[in-house]
Amino acid sequence: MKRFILKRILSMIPVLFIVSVVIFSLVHLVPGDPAAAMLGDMATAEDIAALHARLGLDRPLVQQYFVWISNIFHGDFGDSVANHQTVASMILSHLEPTIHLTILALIIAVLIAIPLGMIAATRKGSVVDHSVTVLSLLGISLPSFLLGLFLILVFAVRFKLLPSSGYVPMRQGFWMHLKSILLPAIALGFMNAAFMMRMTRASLLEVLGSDYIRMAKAKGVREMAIVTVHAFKNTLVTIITVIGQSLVQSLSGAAVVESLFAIPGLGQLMVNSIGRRDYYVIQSIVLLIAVFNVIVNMFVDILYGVVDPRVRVS
Amino acid sequence: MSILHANEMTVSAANANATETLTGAGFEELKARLAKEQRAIRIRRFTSNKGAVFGLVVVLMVLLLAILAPVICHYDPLALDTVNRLKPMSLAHPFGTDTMGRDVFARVLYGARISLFVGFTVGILSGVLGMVVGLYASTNKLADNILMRICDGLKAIPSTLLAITLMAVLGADIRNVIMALTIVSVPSMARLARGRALVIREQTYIEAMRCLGASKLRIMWKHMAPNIISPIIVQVTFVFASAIISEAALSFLGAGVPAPAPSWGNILNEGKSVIYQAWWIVCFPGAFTALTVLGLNLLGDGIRDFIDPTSEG
Amino acid sequence: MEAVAERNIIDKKLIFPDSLRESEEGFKSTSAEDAYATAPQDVILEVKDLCTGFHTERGFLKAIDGVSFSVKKGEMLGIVGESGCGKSVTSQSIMRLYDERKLVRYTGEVRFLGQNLFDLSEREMQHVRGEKIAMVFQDALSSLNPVFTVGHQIMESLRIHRNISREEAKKRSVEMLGLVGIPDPERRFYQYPFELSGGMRQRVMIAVALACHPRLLIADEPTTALDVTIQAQIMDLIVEMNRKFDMGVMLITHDLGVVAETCSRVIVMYLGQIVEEGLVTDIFDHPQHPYTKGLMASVPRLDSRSGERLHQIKGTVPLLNQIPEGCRFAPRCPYATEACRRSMPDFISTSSTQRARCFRIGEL
Amino acid sequence: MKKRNRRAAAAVMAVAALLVTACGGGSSNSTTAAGASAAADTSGSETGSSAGTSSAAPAEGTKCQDTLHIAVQQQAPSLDLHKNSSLIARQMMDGTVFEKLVTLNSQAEAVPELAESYELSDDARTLTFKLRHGVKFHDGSEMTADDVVASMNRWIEGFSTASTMLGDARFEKVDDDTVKITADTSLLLLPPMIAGSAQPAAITTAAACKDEDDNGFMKQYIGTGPYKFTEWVQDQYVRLDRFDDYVPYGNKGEEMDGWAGYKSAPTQTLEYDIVPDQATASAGLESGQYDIIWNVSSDDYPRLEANPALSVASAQQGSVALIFNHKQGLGANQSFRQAVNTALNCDEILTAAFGSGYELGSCYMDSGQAFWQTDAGSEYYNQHDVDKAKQLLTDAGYSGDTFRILCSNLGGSDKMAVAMKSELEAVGITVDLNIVDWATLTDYRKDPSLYDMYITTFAEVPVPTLKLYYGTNYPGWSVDDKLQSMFKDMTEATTMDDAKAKWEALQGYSWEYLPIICPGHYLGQYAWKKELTGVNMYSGGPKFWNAGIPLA
Repeated sequence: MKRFILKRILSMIPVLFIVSVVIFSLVHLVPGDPAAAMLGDMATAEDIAALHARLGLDRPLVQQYFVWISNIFHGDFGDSVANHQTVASMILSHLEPTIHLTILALIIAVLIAIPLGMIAATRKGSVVDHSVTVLSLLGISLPSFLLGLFLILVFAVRFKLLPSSGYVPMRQGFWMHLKSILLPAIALGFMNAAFMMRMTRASLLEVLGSDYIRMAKAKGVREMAIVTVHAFKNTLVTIITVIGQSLVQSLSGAAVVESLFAIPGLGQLMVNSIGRRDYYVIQSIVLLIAVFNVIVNMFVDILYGVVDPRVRVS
Repeated sequence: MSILHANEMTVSAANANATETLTGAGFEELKARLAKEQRAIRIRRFTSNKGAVFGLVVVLMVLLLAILAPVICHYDPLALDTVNRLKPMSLAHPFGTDTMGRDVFARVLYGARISLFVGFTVGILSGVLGMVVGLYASTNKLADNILMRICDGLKAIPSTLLAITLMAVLGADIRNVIMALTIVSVPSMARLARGRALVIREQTYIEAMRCLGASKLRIMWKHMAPNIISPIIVQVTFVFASAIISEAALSFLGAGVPAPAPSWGNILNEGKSVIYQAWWIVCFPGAFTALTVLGLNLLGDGIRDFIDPTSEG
Repeated sequence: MEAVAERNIIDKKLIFPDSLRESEEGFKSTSAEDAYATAPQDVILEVKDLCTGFHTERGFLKAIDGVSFSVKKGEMLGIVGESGCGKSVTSQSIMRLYDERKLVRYTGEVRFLGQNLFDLSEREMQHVRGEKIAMVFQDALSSLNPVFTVGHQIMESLRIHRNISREEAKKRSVEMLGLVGIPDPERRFYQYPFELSGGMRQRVMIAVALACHPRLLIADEPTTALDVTIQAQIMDLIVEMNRKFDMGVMLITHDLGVVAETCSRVIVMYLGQIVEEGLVTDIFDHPQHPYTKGLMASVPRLDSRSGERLHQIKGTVPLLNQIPEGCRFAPRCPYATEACRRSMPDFISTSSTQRARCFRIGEL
Repeated sequence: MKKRNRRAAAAVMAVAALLVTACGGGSSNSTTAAGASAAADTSGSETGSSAGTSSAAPAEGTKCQDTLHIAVQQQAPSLDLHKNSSLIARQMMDGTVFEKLVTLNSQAEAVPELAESYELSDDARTLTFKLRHGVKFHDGSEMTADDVVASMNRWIEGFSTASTMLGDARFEKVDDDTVKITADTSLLLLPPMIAGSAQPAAITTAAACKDEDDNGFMKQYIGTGPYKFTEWVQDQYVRLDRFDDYVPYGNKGEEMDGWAGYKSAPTQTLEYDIVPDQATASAGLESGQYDIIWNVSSDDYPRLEANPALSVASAQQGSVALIFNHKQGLGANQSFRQAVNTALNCDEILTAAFGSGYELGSCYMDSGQAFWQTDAGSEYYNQHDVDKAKQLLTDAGYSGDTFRILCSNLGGSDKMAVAMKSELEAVGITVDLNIVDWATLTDYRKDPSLYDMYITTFAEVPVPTLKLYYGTNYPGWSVDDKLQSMFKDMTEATTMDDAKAKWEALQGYSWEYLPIICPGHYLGQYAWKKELTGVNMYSGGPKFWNAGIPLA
């Protein structure tokens, strides 16, 4: 196991290298000048030139790349074009909301999707099954901003139960914090739930048709235990893949929900940075997401081994 | 079939007292009957699956609406009429008008062309590419490491930036939106396919095929692919839906089709800012997207049953 | 002319194939006579007119139609017939394993120790399955849950039906593994099914089934997936268990050799019906029903000359939705007459222990 | 300095206020500031507007709700008013945290604020300010002439219009409470520029001027205003708290005249929450989470107006400018420009983007600047005469090549472009739209080969000299001797009436030469809880110096 983790961590190096080259060239291919975006139109030529020199934009591209990479190794992710903040501090300040939102959204999605998916599979063809299918298809095709707006209108404006937007950090009280990210988490979670529901149902149906389920029934195992123990552990492989995938997707998908609910998360930071051509911030966020992806997928593969002994051996 | 047939003829001639074997004609007739029956079963299996039929009808209807748009609706989707902007549903405008007074019904119909085109192409492209990457990744270790790490990297790139840069380098075109959305959707599809393929590879019938000396390629495509089709179809419909919505976001950026041209996504966009006054602008494209996704999904399930008779799915 | 020629071929080969008579050196099982002598009197399983119909795309089809037989305590009953004749459906109907909500409808009675299993609720049936009636299947690799250890799957049976502690269950499970002849049961306890050999897995499945010492074991082709030597060991194991736990065994197989060696009574099924029933000696020495004769004749013989064509029963088993009128074997039966094609023959007993369903029994 | 640019690459865009990560559950962008634009490119100051100041401030000493939650749509790149011209930064800081030597009254005249008085020399070449005494800075220090000189000179260096106008002239200290500036050009219009330009001349301590971060922005925001800067959490909120030993001017209890007057600051804390999505903001207002919301879209305005618990207000925000590329391509041909101008229907264009939140008007200066109003050249305004346009096209020898319009996807510019496209196609001009995001627009409009016209918006300006597009090197390049000389005469004027006359001539000729087409002016619309009183709606958005929600 240790060797496996080490191998994966090492394999992260080439990924980050590829991603850093790709994102660096992507960002510098996109026209639009950070200084102009920052200083506005009335800025004098000297100010713009000074800012470019400061950001090192006047040097040839390749040199800029290596300066950036070497700085990262020294822990300096560069400075944001916006107000006097380093990229690292900006990302850290925006990290908490996104992580909390993503985790809560995942929990909601799992709590909705897995049980419903299992019920739909066990009662295949029944009314429950059809309604779950339709519900999950609606979830997939409903844009998250529509769902978000609907939630705001009902829970914030109509019943005034939850704040309509804004983010309350954890340190200002857990319940206030939870209330502030509940609605966005539902909006974000629903889309993932829809997808998870369908995947759970499909894989559970396949497992329920296998011989060891018939053997379990012949052993006198109760209906409920057959589904929740025997069948479920075999569908875990697919479910883990889907959870891993929605975790990554919601991290980047959170941006829409964040701007709708005014949550200062990584998604918003990314959007504003693209608008401001804040090169270093964009590049660092993308690297962070890449690292996050590799780690999540590593855990998914490890969990494969834990759940399915045959995979562990190979 | 023919070899067996020929052999049969010679044997029965030589061995008069062999038990009665099917004569040539009888055999032919049986083969035809069985093939016809098998086809009948499959069709009956498809038509008996009400969902699949409903899906087929819905998808065909939407396709027809898109193609026959000029016939059905005489409004020009681009004609401005700011005098009666944001008018609710009426006989003149079955779906009301949008912020610029254009007829939403016409825009939804014409918009279907772009949205369906983008949705289908991105869905199918990422489905096929995802399966290819997933299968190769599951079969040999080296490919697995390289491909999966590239996927992890690709997934980090925001598709906005990707679309914009493709636009910058290759010019504004719907193809760029499709390329950007496909590149972003392939990684998750590949990971799903790989997950399934790893499980399938352990099955005994795959080992059996290996014993029969089947080439790796044959095993992959003839035996592993049909068995991982089921989750792929679910994911394709998912990618189809998100492609329609994301296409709008990108074309709003000018990355895809320029603004005046309608697509379900950018009608949704325009409707979003006037959602309190003119909810219908958001409603109809949303409903059409949901309906198409529902139809496509049920059709997908039907097709999967058609291809893979064992699946209970 | 054709039919007559074909018939005397069967007569010539009628004498009982010697090879089956003496037991091969590996077998220690009792011969047919011993089994008969010790046949117990009390009946544990009584099946009367069992019909199992499936709702399929081609409409409601009866897989087995009016099957009646019984299994006595300690008796080994063999059920033989071509694949597709309803052997497995019978066994799984007894255990009510099919989904009764939408897939299947049962008629008739299955009395186990006097209790009609069809009257039981699903919950009560769960107490019967695994504890009183156990079942083993053909391929242990697919019948054992791949993600649970072997030990866990045995313990589960014990913990469902016996409220004993985990340690006790573990001890019993290791014991059971030893009992079914698995070397080093302590270590094997923690292994997964895919880590064991074919024979070993089959023994584990038997251990799982017999964990609670059931009164009846239904073995649905337990040895088909194994090679001959392992097959013999497994059959020895089953016979040993049968005698040790005084357990009734319903052995479902298409291998006449295995039946001859181990069973005391035999039932021959064809197209969802029992066509002949009798002691193993009756069936092998003087089969009555043409189908049974055909089956016996198609067993390859050690002393047959090389190059000689094997005997075949002509035609194929018709599909369930194309069952012919009258006797179901008529289209393939060399002795079929007009009467056979018109009406279904009843059972005619040719002795106290043997009967068959055919109009022309006396004449053949 | 220019990083290698991608001129060769085709049209391109990124997103400014909009988010669009498409992978996974991505969805459409979140905000289209359909209402007033808050584009970074808003220059010029604000002068009086018809709305004037609204309801009277809560009586002295009444207990008010201690925090006002204000939902704004965008975040300023920086709050250093000397170095960036974003409207949102001004709306938060100008007059609230920073005060200026002079500020605007309701007639858009420069009246003293931190200065005791100011006088212009006869030849209008020297401007002298006498400073008030005992004015306290937020860091407790007292305002001195050195602080003023440092601040004003930092302002000039950071503000291109001022630095071009004043050349090397800088402020200098005369004695402890007087400063003056002498230039070789007329300083007649300098006071209104100080009072209301897009980069207001905020007064801060000399030390603060020096203490800049690596990007050249002030690290601390130390002003003399009634509120002091407390905290700015990126992408979340900006919090200002009452400055207890603020030294007010003007007379207590009297209503403010424009921005000038007594500031009682009844509310303890002003919290500007950043809420990117406009629909969420109005929902937040209705659910009571926010007390005031910005950028109400004109379509949403009637609904909020009808809500009994809310009150709404609108004020001049800025004007639209369709700027031709005079250097090369179709835009260089004057009769082609006139043909385009003749074809356009200003009502349709402005409705497309702002719904009902706009005002027509041929004068480049909006109705808020009564003094500068003129209808010179109005016969060319809003003709939408198809035949005359076609005639002008043949005069211009138009042979059908595409007229390329560049615009951003912000503030409804793309909607205006779509409206123009159909109008121009009606007269036979083939039009190609190129929608880019804000950062790309500012980059692309610098290259004359890429477009024939681009669309942008300008905030209100107190004086016409602040109209950027008259500059020869401002993108659009209106290089025309007659135009330049008329503009120069105006800036040289020594009396207001003389400047007005020159401006009328310039406005008349502008409608012929068409440096830009100004279809009209758009309104900024706001909504807040009914209980809130004392909001100063003089210009450029609400100010809360005297505002508060009295607690029952």
